[in-house]
Amino acid sequence: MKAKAFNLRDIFGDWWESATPIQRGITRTVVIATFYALPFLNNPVIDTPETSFKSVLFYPLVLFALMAVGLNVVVGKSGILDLGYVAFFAIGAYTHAVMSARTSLNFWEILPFAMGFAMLAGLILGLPALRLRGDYLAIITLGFGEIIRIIAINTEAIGGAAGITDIPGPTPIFGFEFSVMDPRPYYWLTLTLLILVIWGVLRLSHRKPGRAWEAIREDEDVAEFMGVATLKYKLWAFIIGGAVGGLAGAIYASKIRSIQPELFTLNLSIMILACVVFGGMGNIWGVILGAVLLGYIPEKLRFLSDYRIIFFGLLMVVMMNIRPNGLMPRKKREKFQEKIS
Amino acid sequence: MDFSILVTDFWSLTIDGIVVGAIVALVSLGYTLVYGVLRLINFAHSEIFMIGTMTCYLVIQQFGFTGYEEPLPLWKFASLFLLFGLTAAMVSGVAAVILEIVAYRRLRVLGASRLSSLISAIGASFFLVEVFQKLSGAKNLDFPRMISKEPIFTFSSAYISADKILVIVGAGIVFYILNRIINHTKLGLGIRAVSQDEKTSILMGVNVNRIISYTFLLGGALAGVGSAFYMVFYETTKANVGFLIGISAFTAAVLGGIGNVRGALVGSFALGLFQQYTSAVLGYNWKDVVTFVILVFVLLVKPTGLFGESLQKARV
Amino acid sequence: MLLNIKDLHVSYGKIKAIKGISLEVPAGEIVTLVGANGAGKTTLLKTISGLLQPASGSIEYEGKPLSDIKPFERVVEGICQAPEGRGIFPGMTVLENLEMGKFSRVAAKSENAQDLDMVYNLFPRLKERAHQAGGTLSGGEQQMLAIGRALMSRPRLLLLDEPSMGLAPKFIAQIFEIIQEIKKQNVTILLVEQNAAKALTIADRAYVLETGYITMQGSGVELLNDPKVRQAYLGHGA
Amino acid sequence: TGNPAIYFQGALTGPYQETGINEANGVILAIDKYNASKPKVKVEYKSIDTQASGANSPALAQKVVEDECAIGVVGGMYSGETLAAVPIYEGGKVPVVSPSATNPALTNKSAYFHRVVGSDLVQGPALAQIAISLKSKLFIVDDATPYGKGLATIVKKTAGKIVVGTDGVTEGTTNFTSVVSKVKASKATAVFYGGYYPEAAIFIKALRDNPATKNVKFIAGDGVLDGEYIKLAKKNAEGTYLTAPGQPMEKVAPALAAEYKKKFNRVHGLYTLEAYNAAYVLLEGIKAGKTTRDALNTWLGEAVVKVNGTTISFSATGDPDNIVMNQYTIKNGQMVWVKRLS
Amino acid sequence: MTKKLLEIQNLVVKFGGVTALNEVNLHVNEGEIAALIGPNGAGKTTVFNIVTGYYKPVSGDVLVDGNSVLGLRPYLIARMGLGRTFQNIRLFGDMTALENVATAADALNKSGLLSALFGLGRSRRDEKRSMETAQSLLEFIGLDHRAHQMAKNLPYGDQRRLEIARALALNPKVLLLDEPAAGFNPQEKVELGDLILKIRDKGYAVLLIEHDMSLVMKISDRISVLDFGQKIAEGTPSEIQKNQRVIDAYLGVAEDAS
Ligand SMILES: Nc1ncnc2c1ncn2[C@@H]1O[C@H](COP(=O)(O)OP(=O)(O)OP(=O)(O)O)[C@@H](O)[C@H]1O
Ligand SMILES: Nc1ncnc2c1ncn2[C@@H]1O[C@H](COP(=O)(O)OP(=O)(O)OP(=O)(O)O)[C@@H](O)[C@H]1O
Ligand SMILES: [Mg+2]
Ligand SMILES: [Mg+2]
Repeated sequence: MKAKAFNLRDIFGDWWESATPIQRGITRTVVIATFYALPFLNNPVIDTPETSFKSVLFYPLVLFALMAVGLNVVVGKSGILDLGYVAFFAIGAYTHAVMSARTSLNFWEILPFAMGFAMLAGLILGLPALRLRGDYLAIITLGFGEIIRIIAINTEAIGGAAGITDIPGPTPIFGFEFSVMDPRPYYWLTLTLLILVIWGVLRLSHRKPGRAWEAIREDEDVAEFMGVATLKYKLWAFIIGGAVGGLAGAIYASKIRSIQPELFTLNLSIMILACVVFGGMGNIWGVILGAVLLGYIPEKLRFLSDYRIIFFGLLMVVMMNIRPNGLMPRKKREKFQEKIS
Repeated sequence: MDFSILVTDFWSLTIDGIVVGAIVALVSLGYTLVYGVLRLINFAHSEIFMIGTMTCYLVIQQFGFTGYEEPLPLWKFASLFLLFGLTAAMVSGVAAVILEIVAYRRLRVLGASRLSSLISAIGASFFLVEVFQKLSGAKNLDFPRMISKEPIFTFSSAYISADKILVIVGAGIVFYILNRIINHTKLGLGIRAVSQDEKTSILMGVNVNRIISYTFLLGGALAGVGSAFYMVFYETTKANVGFLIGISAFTAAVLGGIGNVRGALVGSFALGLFQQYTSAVLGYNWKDVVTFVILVFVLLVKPTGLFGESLQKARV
Repeated sequence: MLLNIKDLHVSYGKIKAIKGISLEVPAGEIVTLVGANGAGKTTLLKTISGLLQPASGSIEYEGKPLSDIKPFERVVEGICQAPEGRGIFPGMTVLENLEMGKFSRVAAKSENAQDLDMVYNLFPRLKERAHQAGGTLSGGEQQMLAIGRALMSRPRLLLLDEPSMGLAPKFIAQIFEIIQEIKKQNVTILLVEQNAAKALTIADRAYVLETGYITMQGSGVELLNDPKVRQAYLGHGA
Repeated sequence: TGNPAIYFQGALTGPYQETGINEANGVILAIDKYNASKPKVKVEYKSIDTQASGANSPALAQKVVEDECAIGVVGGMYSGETLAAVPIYEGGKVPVVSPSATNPALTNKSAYFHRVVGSDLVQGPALAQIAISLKSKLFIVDDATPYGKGLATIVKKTAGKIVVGTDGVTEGTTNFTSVVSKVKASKATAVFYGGYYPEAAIFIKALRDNPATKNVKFIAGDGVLDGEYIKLAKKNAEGTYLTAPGQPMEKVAPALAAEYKKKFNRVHGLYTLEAYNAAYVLLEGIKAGKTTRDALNTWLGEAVVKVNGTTISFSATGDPDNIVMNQYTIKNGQMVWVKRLS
Repeated sequence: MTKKLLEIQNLVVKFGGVTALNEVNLHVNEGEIAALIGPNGAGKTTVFNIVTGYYKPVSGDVLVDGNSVLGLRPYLIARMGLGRTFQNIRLFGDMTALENVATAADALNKSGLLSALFGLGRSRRDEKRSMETAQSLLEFIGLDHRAHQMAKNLPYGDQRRLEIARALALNPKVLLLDEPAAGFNPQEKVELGDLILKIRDKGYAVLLIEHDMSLVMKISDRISVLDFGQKIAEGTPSEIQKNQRVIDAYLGVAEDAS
């Protein structure tokens, strides 16, 4: 029998495996309920001193988490470096902004379009992926992100550099009013969608698509020899990542009510990528942890004012050095069995 | 769209494109060298360049040469240029080596994913930009004019001035020296060996750490030299000066085939010229769009760039 | 004694691969190591060449503790390995790969040409393919390249990890002749082989490794005739 | 709870901190003077540092709204960050008086938004008018920011036929060689630059260094009107045609300018006076007993406040009734007020 | 007449100036173990790389069960019935043994990403099938106790066998094995021979590349010999052993196949 290291992850993992469905259900409910209750659990320990905590919960925290989970499908699962994720976010935001002004559709009706256009963009971006690999693909994605922004700046029909203002918020749903004033309904909405997306991604991860992505990440050639339609799954990764990005963008636009191209810079792509890697590429919980921390830390540090980003950058270097594979890396729990001969 | 400008101003655009390309190339080489050895996009390389520009600025300040407008006599300029150029090369080179030790080495030894190093690099980049933001008071720093920009002679539509000659000739000399170093010392072979198989390199007696340090030193020094040319040509810098030129340089490296020194050179000049032409015809803002479209097409035809090793599809 | 290993322990994290090995390699001899998969043979060679750090125990090379010599400097001291998995630089040509063998040596041009000739004589195939990328060679060709490259460094102690793997039968016979030839040039050889019959035949001294321990040792012929060895490693009586 | 507070919104750090700090100090000066006058209710100064980015401002504005003491905001400094924050202030019913956000899109946005300067709809035509009066062939360049591009669009519209070419660069660029080539090819005699001073300084140098464009007239808006522009462009800055909706503080309120210098040990900047005035208007309301957000806002709708030689009152859209536009130039390395345009 | 499950006709392959295969004809019959031998660099692995669609030949044709697969992408060819192993082990290192095999088993499932996401019955059935196939294959090759270990952490011999199981998960018409015995000691080679026979008895045809003559001679039904890209001989093991050309080019001395 191999010796087992003491680590929380295994302890929790073992417990989870041995837990009854009821115990699992209770745990799930408690955890999820805690997250929904966060806007009420504001206390000096978790409060952000210079910014509204409720507001921070929505942006960046939960929105970063949503985007990070989407980007993780591309970067973490299938191992494709995407430096232009902000493009999907922008497409989602602009779709909502433009369609709500030009059509009589409301936010909820526009959402599918926002995701759809972002998926289409994912498909287009994914096409060069059919031939390119590694960092060559990375620069294409980077370029894509920049192109979307430059096009937005130079297209007067969508507001040009000044962007679009007077974007309506979501119409009330299930008795929830979405006022600019109160970020909480937006937080709850995004959290709900995040849970749905997590559910979907986990489902995919545990089934054929998840294995296909992993195989592509491990060895694309061999995956193909083993019957994996690598091109199709790479495209799907872009499409799903795009859809989630588009979703996040639409919600963001509906909350901030006015968007400009300058909100969608390379920096945001990099930030989300950092969330993914910092948290632990490929592990959805790690990625969420990464997003929460990287969203939260700069806000918490706001009192440092000028020194905030200095400290933040330092923290990234130090943390990566301490935990090179991220805070909660993807790691299969191996089970050792004695051979019964 | 106005193509006539391509005819009327062809040579002026071309000369400027070569100058821009030369500066970009010096930065681009750093990306390619480091990529060659570590397969890592050294995201903080643009900050190494920025440190170079800051060094030039500080050196000049030390000498009290601030703000004058009268060009210096040639010998004085030449010795000053050598002074701040070499200092910048040194400081940038050393900064790059330190960066490698602080931000990448441990990750490499532990065999972490390349993306982890990328994030560490991004952190380092944030850190450096903000520190210099703080030090410079977030201002544009201004470099004195030391060399006349009056045209020495005209060539068709192009005005050739001393600073342009300096950049083109100076960069040419640097490229020649680099070529000697890469092709006629063991460093070049060592760099390639380490990039392909670190473990076996050790078995062949390659001091991997030293090769990597030298690579960073070389890449950093080249960026430092580039920063000196940049300062003479553009006469200004600021904490985030590296961002735009960094992206151009990285794009150029990829266009040429990242990891390949010749590729970075060709890619940079191609990019410099191409962007100059497209921004004249279509407008400055569209140049990046067109650049990326072209890049996509080049890569679709040659998936590893113009000079990239076609090893992406290794045999099974 | 060229190489003297005492009570060596090596592990991968928590997994102990070598659990106390003592072994001697006299200068100018061929010492063969046989053992089943996972016995720790490769681990031992990697520890000697410095890719792995011993957990405890000592290795002495020419009377000096090897731990004083950095891994990459061991080539200069004459230790060279043709590693398991061959370790070909895939993007370098055959010629460049061979030149890598001389990386740590400053040698005259004529000396280089001489060594190159020697390798090309042993493996004419490599000469034909001098400018082909190493990564596109066939398995056996890569094996030849790995051995040839190790010879380029003019080693005093040559570590060979399964040199016959992937080679055609006719060539296997040749490879063992080559190994004996190399020995004649005063090179000491530590040979790891699955092809135990041949490897023991040419061995001056041999060890059997099992799950991290040395279980048997003796001259090559002694082990070759040992019934247990015959049963377990020579495929007789199975 | 505690004393009512006036917030300043703008960049206190980052690339735009110079302008931001000069505005913030203007607000501080106004509040300190008010508090020193022994009023019934003292007012506290607070600030949020947006770094002039719309990505930061909503969450920070939210904090203002949640602060029960906050009864008014002076800000935001630039249009982008203000656009993003105004819906939130509107929701929280916090009256806002901006000293320097000039984007026309802000008008009519909210019943709580006011500004003390005229929008680009005033500045743009004024700039175009300068170009026209110079009988020039005009080449227009912008920097793709909401401010720069917005202003350039208006200039282009009003300048009409005299426009011989346009180009757009990006903020942060240093390479103007291709733009200069285009200017040269268009045979323009004047160039308008919509953007901020750092790039303008590099641009004007590039123009002056090229014999073909050496003598073109250089026209720009308030984004370029900054001491730093002169420092960076040096003698090339001489003769630049500049406009600003702001007043020259040293001319209009020399005493206050001196006081500023003494208090903060630095020279006031563009919009210091406007920030002071904006704060002053809010403080007048508080003095009049309007110590709730709503009361103060209603009061702003009707108020007519005289300060530093101008009279401030707001139209229904929140724009100032009394719009000033001034022309400046650079002479002997100094920023010089030329004339009042409106 | 026996069915030819894999047939290679007049195959010509060139790399730059080198002709790797020249007018080669080969076939694998239903239910047989065919072996492909030849000196190093003769072109054996190249045959595998061509039939699985990784490289394109200059001319010639490849038929799987009578259908040409030329120009098809590798994954389609794999699904049509060719499963292979690699000369240098190439497993999905960070996936468990079970997942390695299940990934290949997935290829035969029709259900795609959307049905996996929305949980249609078919996807659930397919998932079950993949897992069961993988599990039973691991049992078949004796690796069930390793099912939940990461592939990269398995001992060498187990890795080689896991590759075989993964290829079998494609339920191939022909199983292509590239030097499966490399690095094995004689004892292990014998066990491997038994395994391959067992695979044949399960109904899979096998095309085996191997340099170990004792193994090849013992288990093959038919042997083809390549030299310098050319087929120089074909026949039963005993015929091949006596063939002078084969002895000269490849065997050296006639081996005894005990
Ligand atoms: N990187 C590694 N991480 C963990 N364990 C390892 C690693 N490499 C080898 N091992 C383990 O160490 C032991 C010895 O392995 P080693 O490779 O030295 O065996 P070997 O005798 O060379 O076998 P083979 O004949 O397969 O080459 C084995 O149990 C193996 O599983
Ligand atoms: N991609 C390639 N580029 C260039 N040459 C190649 C390529 N692939 C194979 N070759 C050459 O084709 C010849 C046949 O190679 P192949 O791998 O098929 O040999 P093999 O019969 O499998 O040999 P071995 O028994 O050594 O594995 C070799 O000489 C090899 O160098
Ligand atoms: Mg071994
Ligand atoms: Mg082969």
